[in-house]
Order: sequence, then structure tokens, then C-alpha cells
Amino acid sequence: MKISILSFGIAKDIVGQRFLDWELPEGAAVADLRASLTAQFPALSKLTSVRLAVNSEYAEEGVFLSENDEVALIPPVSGG
Amino acid sequence: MKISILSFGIAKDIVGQRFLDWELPEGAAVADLRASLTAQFPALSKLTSVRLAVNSEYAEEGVFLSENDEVALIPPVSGG
Amino acid sequence: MKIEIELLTMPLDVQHCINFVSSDDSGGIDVFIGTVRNATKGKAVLRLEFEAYEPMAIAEMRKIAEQANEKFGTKRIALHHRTGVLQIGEAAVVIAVSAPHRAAAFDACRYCIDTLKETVPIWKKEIFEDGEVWVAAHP
Amino acid sequence: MKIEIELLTMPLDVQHCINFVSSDDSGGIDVFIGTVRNATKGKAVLRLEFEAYEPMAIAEMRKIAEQANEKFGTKRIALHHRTGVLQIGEAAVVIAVSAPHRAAAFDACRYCIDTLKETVPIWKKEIFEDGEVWVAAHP
Repeated sequence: MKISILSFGIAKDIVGQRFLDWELPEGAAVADLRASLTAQFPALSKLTSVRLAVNSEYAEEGVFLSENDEVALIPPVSGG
Repeated sequence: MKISILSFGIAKDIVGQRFLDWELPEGAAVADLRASLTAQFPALSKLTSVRLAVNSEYAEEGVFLSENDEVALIPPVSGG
Repeated sequence: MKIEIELLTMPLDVQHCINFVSSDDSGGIDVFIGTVRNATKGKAVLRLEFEAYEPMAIAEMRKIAEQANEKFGTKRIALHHRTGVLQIGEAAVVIAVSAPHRAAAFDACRYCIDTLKETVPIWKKEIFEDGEVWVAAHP
Repeated sequence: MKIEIELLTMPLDVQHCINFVSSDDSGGIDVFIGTVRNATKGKAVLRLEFEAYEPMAIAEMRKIAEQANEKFGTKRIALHHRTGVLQIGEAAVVIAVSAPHRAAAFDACRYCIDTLKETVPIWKKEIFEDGEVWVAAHP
């Protein structure tokens, strides 16, 4: 299934682009997406943290993904 | 000796005027002034509190007064 | 250490206070604005009158700002209080504090208003439809 | 319950936020303004750039304001955040909260800025003479 990846801040610098389509097997969860992204972009694992948001909501590792979900890579936020 | 009394808020309503000259024996302290004021204006003792300030500084009861000191009657403050 | 203390009969200027404490090395500004409420204990208030023992009020406000800077390491404080007749919604007090980090700005601002309400010789009279009351005068 | 959330590319308007939360039944307004400092760890900052995941940032800011109202009983909150390029001294965030009593206004305002800094997807890049850094990205 296809997942739309959105990257921000330093995660965008690492991934190299804001928008990215990503293929995952049916039934994959957030943790699986994290593993495949980190395999492709090892620099992500050097960050203080990367949270994943599914359709604009922070998601735990066990949450299952669906076709066309929008997943954002959220490195440590620093607003305010 | 002569003390200048300044009254504010409800203390002014009780005393009836902003400025008042008050006679006290030499060597009188804040507590003596308080006693003679309360004798003359018993309604002062009905207030939540009355602090006395001598020459614009809060003064303890034992502080001695001098001729021409300015003493303010300070009922509970309510600024802000 | 920059402190500005004002006791004013005209409307307070919040933006002036913010500008006074702003500086290129401050990261956070906290501003407290105390406004006139339209009711006290469920009873409609028409307007307020504030009276101050002016020289002492200014001296006490300055002491508070100096203590706040000392306790919390803040550097700039503006503390303005209004006197005279105030209508509902108007600002009676404006306190602006800047600091390199926000916790100090919050703590110092709160210290200023809490202490002002305890020590600064200013008195508030609430005017109701059927009378008027000096706030907190009686137990 | 009145909440105004804005993510803006133009300069933030503090007075607008104060006006938004003002009401005749509020007695205290607390305002926090986060400004761009001229230095980080002793190193001169030239300017900042803020980037946001906009729909989520707005949703998270709204959650924070709702939580603050629920936790502290406040009724009106304006929460504005800037994005894009900011110069030294400009406001990155303005939070205004009104409440019948001041303690709630202070607590709610502080809750909003503390939580915003932990959860709202906004990123700050500091631009120095000799390079640039995404704040807090690396341990």
C-alpha cells in the first residue's frame, strides 16, 4: 500500500524532500514504517527523537496504517 | 509634639478629612499614636487592619515618632 | 536594570510597557493586565475609583520591581497603575517583565502583582447602583 | 468558550490578542510574548526561520487552548504563532488568556506555552554568521 510521507525541519534535510511516496506491505504498523524509513535514511536515528503523526495525530508504534495515510516525520519541535 | 496625619480610603471617611494635625507627648511611639487615634475614632478598630506608615515607610508599633513626622493611616490596600 | 514605575490618571498603555521591557537579549515577556470587572459577588459594579498615597505607592512599587529583579534575575520591568475613576473593562494595572528565559518572566510578573496587592498603598472603591464600598476594608 | 488560533506569516498583533480575550467579566489577563533573542549559548543569531506542519500545528494549538480552559477554568484564549523568517526582537508567539481571577490566567498562559513547546509541530532554525542549525534536533 502507498503511504504519503511528509518531512519537516531536519527530517526534511535528511530525507531531501518535503513529500515522498512510500510503499509498505498491507497490515504494516507505525513501527514497520519507522524501521523501513530508518533503513533508507540512517541519519534519522541520530536525532534526539522522531515522532510520527498519522493524518495529523501523533501515533503510537502499534497503530496500523492504511492506504493513502499521510504520515509526518516530526523531529524535536522547537516552536514558541 | 505635632504629627501630621494623612488618611486614605475608608480611614479618610472615618476621620472625616485627608489631613489632620495631632498632638502627642515627646517620646511617643507608633503604638501611642494608634491608641490615641483609636480613642478618638473608635470605628478605626472595626477595620480588617490599619497599618501606619511614618514618612512613607511602614512602621512597627515600637518606632518612636518625631516632631513633624508624616504618619499615614493605611487601611487594607486593594490596588491591582 | 531598567525599571519604569508610573501612577497615572489616564488610560494605561500596554504597548508602551511591552516596548519598555523589550530588548534584543530577552527571549520572553510576560504581561499582566488587571481590568475592572462588571460584578463583585454577583452584584453589578457601575465603576471603580482608585485612590493612592502617591509618593509611598511609587516607592513601594519600585521596591517590588527591584525585589523581583533580584529574586528572579529579570532585568526589565514596567509597572503602571491607574488612579481616579475607571469604567468597566479598563485596565487598573499593567505589569510587563522581560527575561532571557520565560520561567523568570512569569515568576517575576506574578510576584509583582501578588506583592502589589499586599503592600502598595492604593485603595479601590466599588460603586454600585445602591451605594459604594471600599474593598476589603471590613472583615 | 472563546478560542482564537492563528499561524501567521506577518508580524503578530499583541493588542489584537488582548482585545480578543478582554471581556467585562474578566478581572485579569496574562499575555506571554516569545521573542527572537540575538544570541544562543553566546553565539550571535542573525535571524530565525520557523517552519510548521500547518494543519496539525493549528489542531494541536487548539487542543492546548481547550485543555487549558478545562484545567484552569479560563474562558478566552488567543494563541498566535508566526512562521517564516523572523528578525531579532520580533515576536514568534503571543498567548493571551483572560480569567475572572488572575491565578487562573497565569497558570493557563504558562500551560499553553510550556505545552506548545513540547507538542506543536513547529520548527525553528537559527541562522548564524557561519551556518544554520535546527534547534534541539540533535542530542
